[in-house]
Amino acid sequence: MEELLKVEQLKKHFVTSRGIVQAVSEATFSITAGETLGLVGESGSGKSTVAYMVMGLYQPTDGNIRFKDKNIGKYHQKRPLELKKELQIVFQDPGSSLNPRRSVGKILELPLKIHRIDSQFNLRKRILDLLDMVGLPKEYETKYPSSLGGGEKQMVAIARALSTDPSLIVLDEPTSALDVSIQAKIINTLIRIQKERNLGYLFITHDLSLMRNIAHRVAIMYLGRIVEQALTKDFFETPLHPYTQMLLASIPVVSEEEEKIKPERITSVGEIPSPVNIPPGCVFHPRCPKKMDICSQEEPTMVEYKPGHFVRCYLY
Amino acid sequence: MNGVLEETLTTIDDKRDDHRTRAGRWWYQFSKNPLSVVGLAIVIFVVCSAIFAPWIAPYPEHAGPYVNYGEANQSPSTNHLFGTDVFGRDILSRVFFAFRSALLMGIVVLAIVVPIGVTLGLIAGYFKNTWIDTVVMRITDIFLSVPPLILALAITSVLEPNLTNAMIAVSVMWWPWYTRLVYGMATSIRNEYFVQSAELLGASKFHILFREILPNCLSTILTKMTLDMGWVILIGASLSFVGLGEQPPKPSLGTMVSDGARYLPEYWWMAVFPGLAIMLIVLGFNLLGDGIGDLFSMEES
Amino acid sequence: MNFSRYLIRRLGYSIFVLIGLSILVFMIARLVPGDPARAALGPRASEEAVEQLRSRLHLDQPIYVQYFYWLKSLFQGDLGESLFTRRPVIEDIKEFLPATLELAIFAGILMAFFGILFGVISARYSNTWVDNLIRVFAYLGIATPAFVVAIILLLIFGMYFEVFPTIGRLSAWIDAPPKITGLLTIDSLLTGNFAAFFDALKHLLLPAISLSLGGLFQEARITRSSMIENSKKDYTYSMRAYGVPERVVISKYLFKPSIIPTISILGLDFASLMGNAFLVELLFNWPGLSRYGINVMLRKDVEAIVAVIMVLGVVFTVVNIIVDIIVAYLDPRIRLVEKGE
Amino acid sequence: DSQKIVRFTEAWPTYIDPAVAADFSSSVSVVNLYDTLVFPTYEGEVVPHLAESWEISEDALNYIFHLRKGVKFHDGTELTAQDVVFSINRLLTIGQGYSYIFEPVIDKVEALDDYTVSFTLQEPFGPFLYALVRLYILNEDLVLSRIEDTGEYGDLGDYGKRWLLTHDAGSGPYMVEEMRVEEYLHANQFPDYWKEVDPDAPLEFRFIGTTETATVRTLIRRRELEISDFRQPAEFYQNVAKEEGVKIAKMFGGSTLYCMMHTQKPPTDDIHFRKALAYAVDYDAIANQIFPGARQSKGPVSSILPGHKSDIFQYKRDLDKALGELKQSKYYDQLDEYPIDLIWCAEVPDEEKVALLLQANAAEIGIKVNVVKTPWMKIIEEVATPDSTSHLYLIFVSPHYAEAGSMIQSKYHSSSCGTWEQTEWLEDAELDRMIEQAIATVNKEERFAQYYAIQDYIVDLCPSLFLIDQPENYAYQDYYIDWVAAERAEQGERVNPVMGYNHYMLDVKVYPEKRDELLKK
Amino acid sequence: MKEVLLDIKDLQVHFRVYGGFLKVLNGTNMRVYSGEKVGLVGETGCGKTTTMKAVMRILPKPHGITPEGKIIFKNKNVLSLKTQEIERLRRNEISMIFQDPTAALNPVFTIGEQLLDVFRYSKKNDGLKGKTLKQMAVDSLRAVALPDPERILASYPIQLSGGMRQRVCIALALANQKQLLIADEPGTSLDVTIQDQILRLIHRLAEERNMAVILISHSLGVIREWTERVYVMYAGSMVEEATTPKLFSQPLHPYTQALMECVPRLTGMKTNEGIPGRIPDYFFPPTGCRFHPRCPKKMAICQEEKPPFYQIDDNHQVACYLYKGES
Ligand SMILES: Nc1ncnc2c1ncn2[C@@H]1O[C@H](COP(=O)(O)OP(=O)(O)OP(=O)(O)O)[C@@H](O)[C@H]1O
Ligand SMILES: Nc1ncnc2c1ncn2[C@@H]1O[C@H](COP(=O)(O)OP(=O)(O)OP(=O)(O)O)[C@@H](O)[C@H]1O
Ligand SMILES: [Mg+2]
Ligand SMILES: [Mg+2]
Repeated sequence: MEELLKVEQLKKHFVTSRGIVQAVSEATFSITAGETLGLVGESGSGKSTVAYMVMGLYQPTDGNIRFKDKNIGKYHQKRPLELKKELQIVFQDPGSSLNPRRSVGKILELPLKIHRIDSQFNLRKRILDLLDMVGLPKEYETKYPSSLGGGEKQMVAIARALSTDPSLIVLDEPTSALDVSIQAKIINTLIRIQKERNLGYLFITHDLSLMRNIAHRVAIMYLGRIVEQALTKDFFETPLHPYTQMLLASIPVVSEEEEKIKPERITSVGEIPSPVNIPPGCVFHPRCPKKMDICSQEEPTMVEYKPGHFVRCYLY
Repeated sequence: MNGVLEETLTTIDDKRDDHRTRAGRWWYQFSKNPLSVVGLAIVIFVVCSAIFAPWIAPYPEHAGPYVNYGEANQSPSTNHLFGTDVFGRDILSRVFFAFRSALLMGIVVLAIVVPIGVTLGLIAGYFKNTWIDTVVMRITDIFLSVPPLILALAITSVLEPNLTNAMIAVSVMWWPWYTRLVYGMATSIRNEYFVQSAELLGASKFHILFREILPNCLSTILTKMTLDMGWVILIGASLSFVGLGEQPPKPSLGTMVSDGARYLPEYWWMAVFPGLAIMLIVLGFNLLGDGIGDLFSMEES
Repeated sequence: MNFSRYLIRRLGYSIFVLIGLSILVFMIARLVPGDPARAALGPRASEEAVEQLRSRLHLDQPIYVQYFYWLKSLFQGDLGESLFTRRPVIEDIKEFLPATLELAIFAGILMAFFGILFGVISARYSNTWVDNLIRVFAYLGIATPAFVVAIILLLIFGMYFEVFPTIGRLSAWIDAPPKITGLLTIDSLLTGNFAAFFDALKHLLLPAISLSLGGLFQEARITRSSMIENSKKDYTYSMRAYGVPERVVISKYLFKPSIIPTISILGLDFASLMGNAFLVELLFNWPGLSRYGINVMLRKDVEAIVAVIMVLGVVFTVVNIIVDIIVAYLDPRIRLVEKGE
Repeated sequence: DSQKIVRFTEAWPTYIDPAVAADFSSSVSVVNLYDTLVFPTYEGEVVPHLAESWEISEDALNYIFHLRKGVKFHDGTELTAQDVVFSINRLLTIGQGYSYIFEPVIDKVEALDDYTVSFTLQEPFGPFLYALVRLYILNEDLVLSRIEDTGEYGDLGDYGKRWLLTHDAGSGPYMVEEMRVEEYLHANQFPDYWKEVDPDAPLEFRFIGTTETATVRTLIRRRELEISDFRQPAEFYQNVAKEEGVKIAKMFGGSTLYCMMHTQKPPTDDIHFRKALAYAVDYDAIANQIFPGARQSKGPVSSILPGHKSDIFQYKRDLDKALGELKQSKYYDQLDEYPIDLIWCAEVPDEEKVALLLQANAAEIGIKVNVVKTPWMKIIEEVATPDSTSHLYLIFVSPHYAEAGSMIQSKYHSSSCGTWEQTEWLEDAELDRMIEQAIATVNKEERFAQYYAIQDYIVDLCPSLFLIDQPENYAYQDYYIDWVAAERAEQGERVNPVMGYNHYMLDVKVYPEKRDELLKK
Repeated sequence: MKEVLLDIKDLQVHFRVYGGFLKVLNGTNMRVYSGEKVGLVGETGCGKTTTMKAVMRILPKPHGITPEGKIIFKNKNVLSLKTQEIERLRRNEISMIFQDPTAALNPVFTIGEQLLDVFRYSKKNDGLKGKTLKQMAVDSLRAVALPDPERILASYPIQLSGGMRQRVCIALALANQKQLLIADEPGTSLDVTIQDQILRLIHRLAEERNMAVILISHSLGVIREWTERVYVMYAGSMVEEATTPKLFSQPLHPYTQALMECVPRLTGMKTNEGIPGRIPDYFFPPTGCRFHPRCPKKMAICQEEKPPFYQIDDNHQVACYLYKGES
């Protein structure tokens, strides 16, 4: 399959007055067309930073980002227009992803105009098509964001992302601000569109149960590092990293079957440390129930536990 | 800027879907607060009396170089509601005409200041943490480091004292307030996701500044403009109070107050009525501005 | 500690602003049409004399060189000579500044104290007649220019009832206290001269009220709205919910965060107060820097104008620093969080 | 603290250094702080003062004065001839204030001994004795001890200017107690004054630096002011006269209101144009309505001055004549292209009324006048060159010493061009010659005859509109002060024509008990 | 028979806004027995917090009004208590953990000042003074597993992480021996691992003190794991009530069922279309059953009248006309 995005040894440090924030220290992954890579992690673990680097909102401190075999690791303003067309993003907060002073029609029109997708006369039809694609009635064209609900806003944001006919969409927690009843619909739409258009998704979330339902592969981030990466099925069957296990164990679930999947109770302790003061050695060792001496001394490297299943832990 | 206007108009136009009800709701909410309605009434009154001064002033010729010492120093009466001044001129008529230069001052100053201040604020806010931000905002801070009235006085005094220069001086002092206001909004709006998506879609800087960010500042700007009409007029009156504004014999409220103050307490009406007139204008725009501000903040929530 | 770093940054920033202001003011001074040397010497002076003075004043040099010479003499305390009083401007400033400071400080205290007081009362009894009364007064107070207030006060209390003096800082028959700080109220207290103290206070009252009224009500409004806003915040409810008595919730947990915005705009209100002093000192014949300022402005006495503005710029900067320090002291969010985070 | 105080108001700035003082408020102060060789009387004569007697040489070029002995300066040292020499030298060196009177005439001044001083003139100067009332004697030692090194007078540093701004070095009846710039001048009676002083004369005076009408009004009502300034609008006097015990004194002190016309700038360079204006003005309205109690000027010289020509031609309002003159003017067809500016002094509010009246009068014959309010300092600045000078200025002028020559010279001699006293820019060689000759004439009758001729000549030239002789109106506390000048004015007698001398404090008496009486009511 | 601690009866809460009222609570009923852990679940904006604020009597004045209903706490109607009584109640009987720990802590006072005040006024009658109070504050922070309590007492809220703030809030809420703890979505704004810690902590403390707990959440998973009995709320009223296992095994109300369907499962591979529409506008709420516009099984009657609770069995009741016959 065609490899869309390839990210290697990505690193991003922010210089602030508090010190250097090591937001992302090591991220390596790839996404092929039609595939969803789920990026999971606690708040502050650097998920959004990765997404923003892919989009060009941040310039990587180090590492490579290749899109369709071209190096794109630069600031978005320096990226060619065609590239912007290929890559789209849906943000976390539906409330702020739409300009409250522009109607839905205008919002959807903007990308079409910038990328000259269609002639003036067809614009409106395109807009209606887009609305239809995300399941919104055509009256919405003239509505303003303030009269939409959170889910509907997010649908418009998705429609906007789709408008340029991209091949990869970054979804940064698109549903975490919404209720489950609304989330379901969005997830479904996303899956449907992916199938129709063979899109690649970089799907960011902190909700593992959701991941189970949408991602083909899962990558777990902790404190700026990807600590485990695997096919979804493998991942939930045999979570390897102690952190992954802790995460899974903490998830509240609604049924007995799920309860069974959860690893035997590893109680979660401690909080994720500040990315300014990264612990030495394995960054997880202060919270790790299985830590060994070496863990606090040297950082483990990624190992391939079995084909396609990578983990960063001395246990393996 | 034409584009922005068009944008705004179409924005309003697009909202026509429920135009009647919306306008109705606005009026309903606005009129909920009687003070806002009073403000609107005052503003309408002042504007009308300025426009129609030649027709409604009982003695329009008194607004010019007119003297009639026989009628001088008359206390308020039915002939002269506000009395007459030491030249025998009808104070009420002069107040009506003075509204003209007062409003003119407010309008001209805002017309100069708002585009400049807003544009600079947008640019500095959008380019936050770059040298552009630093340069613009530091200059703004310098202008804000002395009370505006004082610098305006100084500038007018070293130039010729007249209405034009007063307007220039006040404008020089006033734009930073808009820059700072818009800067604050722009810095937060530019972090909103909708601005970032426009960027990622490849929209031009112009589009982002004036079509994405600016429309979101408009309601605040409009509110401030309404309030500022009052404040600019007040500053103008202060300048003419010390003789640095509109020059006699053209009537101006500040000059009328300071001239009248010489004849206290006997001829109190000469200072008090023009003084109250200034208060009325400022009050009107204040009430109206607050009403509009409330309206917008209610619309947004 | 963080706080001292905050302070250092704040001070450094003020110095920057003052230097910027000096450039601005210098440029304004250069706006004056005509040749300053010729203006100083008068029409009958010879061309050589003018030329000489011009080179003594560095007027024959490029403008930025002039600026640096000017800045240098500024640092040496040489502010030039006033055409109006024919004295070194620095002398004039020393003479007039204390009167203005005394008036401004007194008015500032009135403004802050009563502003907060009215605001709290208004919020506490919001939507009752007390609140409505205060709000109506607030609108009127804010909208009435200080000079109109001054005239009305003069008319009523100075001329009609004759209960307050209307001119100067001290009655002629009262011995002025020796000059220590230059502020008559303080000097007279320090020397135990109570007659002078009360007399000075009486003189202060009307001009100070005229100056403070606008700002006072502005403060009241801000206090009111921030109290009402904060009273909707979870943290006031939480304190109630944990059984802290209403009285304490309001006077402590609601009051402190609510006056932070009030105090932070004190600086601004103080600015307009200082601006208005230019008009009010004239009306009350207050022998202060602002009246001097107007006089030199009306006479285009450039050196003096420049000096007055610079001095007021410094005063104003100091006030802003004080305000910022108080705010930072009250509000840990400012003190502890670094800028740009 | 004594209650025997006289307080009066006047406009600031005030310079009490005799080498700088020249305007009204400065003169008022200086006359009380310093002594002069001779003293001006109310009748317009001069009498011995510091000089007990003098001799004039035949050729009128040498004057010898014999000084009074035992006169003390305020610091207790004795006043000697050397101080006189110092004072005139200092005045001439500094070149400000009244120096212009002496500068062209004095050749040298010497102390012959401690009590004899000799003045040698360059050329005969008729009114020299009258001029001497402007030579105030300073204490040389004191001044020299107060010199600041940085100044423009070489070895003499600042020549004591800075110190003398707020201190005195005189021997006059009053000495500076405290001077607060822009606020007040407070002076106490000098206990060792050489002349006998009436026990009711004020022990102190305070000159308050404001003309703010409301303030002055209040101070009078509260009996905290004995004498007002004379710059108040007519309404003020009407109102304040209603207070119990307050009276208005009208003193014709020589102050004359001119509307000066620029004779080098079109269209006022045209004599017919000027005359048209002169015939258009409604003099009666100015004299009766704007300045009640004033009278229309008779020619260029105040009618109170010795040497004034009483039967001189007066322009009267006559619109036909005005139009007739205007038609003869070369600008008649193009009046619209020549709008003219009329400047009035921002510090004198009543001038605005005159300005507006002139504007209206001019409009009646089709001349468009712009009225411009300008602060005094700015007027001084703009009249310095003919180009920056506007067409018309409304300005009050007073004589510097009590003779028509003073006014003629300072107003119309070409040397005064560029000062506020002559914005006409009348650089007329013939007139200059006539004035110089008249001034040099020692014989009084002859001199006056020449003055008359000059006055006719000027009226004919019509460089200014001679509007009114203005009485200085003072509100004063008649009930508890006796003020010689005011009483004379009331009786219709002359007041002192030398500016400032009506405020000679020894000619005032105060009765504090009566003041208390008034306050109790 | 368990003792009834709190009984909310037909509670209505309206908010006065421009032009009328937001009729948020629409006859809410709820009962809590002493020592019991009750869950309250519902979507955002359905009125969970509002109900609890009404119980604490801290609805915003003067906008929030309670035109109808009773809140009986230990046989006293909270709504009609005098100020002093309600303050005593808050001090000694009921406590609440606020939804957003950041908003619930006053940003301009140190944790110590706030905690000490709570102790000072709640222990006033015991005559305790400075040192002891301080010690109690330190202890209370230890009790919520906060390391280095001394330092935390001297810190301002912004100096703490989200998890620490949440713990401080718990310490504040549990400053005194309370009988009922209302925990409004504790830890929801935090990460799952931290949320898990917080919920465990609350659970432990409740057990130790034998407190009744009302646990509010919009996450069905949390409710299932930490409560014994559940109320499901929709748009201002309860639609279903059951013991926890019962509700999860056999949800009856169409809303509960739909909600349950929407939850993504760890077992995966089950997706559905969600519930169409969204929470109604409280300004013009739907008549009858407020869920009817979104309900797949709505009937004519649903639009007309609000359904009462139908008792399905001992510990299961549901407000839906579908079950009219079964009670
Ligand atoms: N522009 C920036 N400047 C400084 N630090 C930053 C910046 N952006 C992010 N960080 C820091 O980098 C770290 C990672 O942030 P990021 O937003 O990528 O986390 P996240 O995994 O997306 O978290 P969340 O789930 O809360 O969205 C955080 O500690 C954050 O404070
Ligand atoms: N003070 C108020 N004024 C007006 N409306 C309010 C007020 N407080 C709450 N509401 C409205 O009441 C409704 C219910 O709010 P509430 O906070 O009780 O919901 P919730 O169930 O707690 O939601 P969440 O899960 O988001 O906390 C919301 O629609 C809200 O807009
Ligand atoms: Mg993120
Ligand atoms: Mg809630």
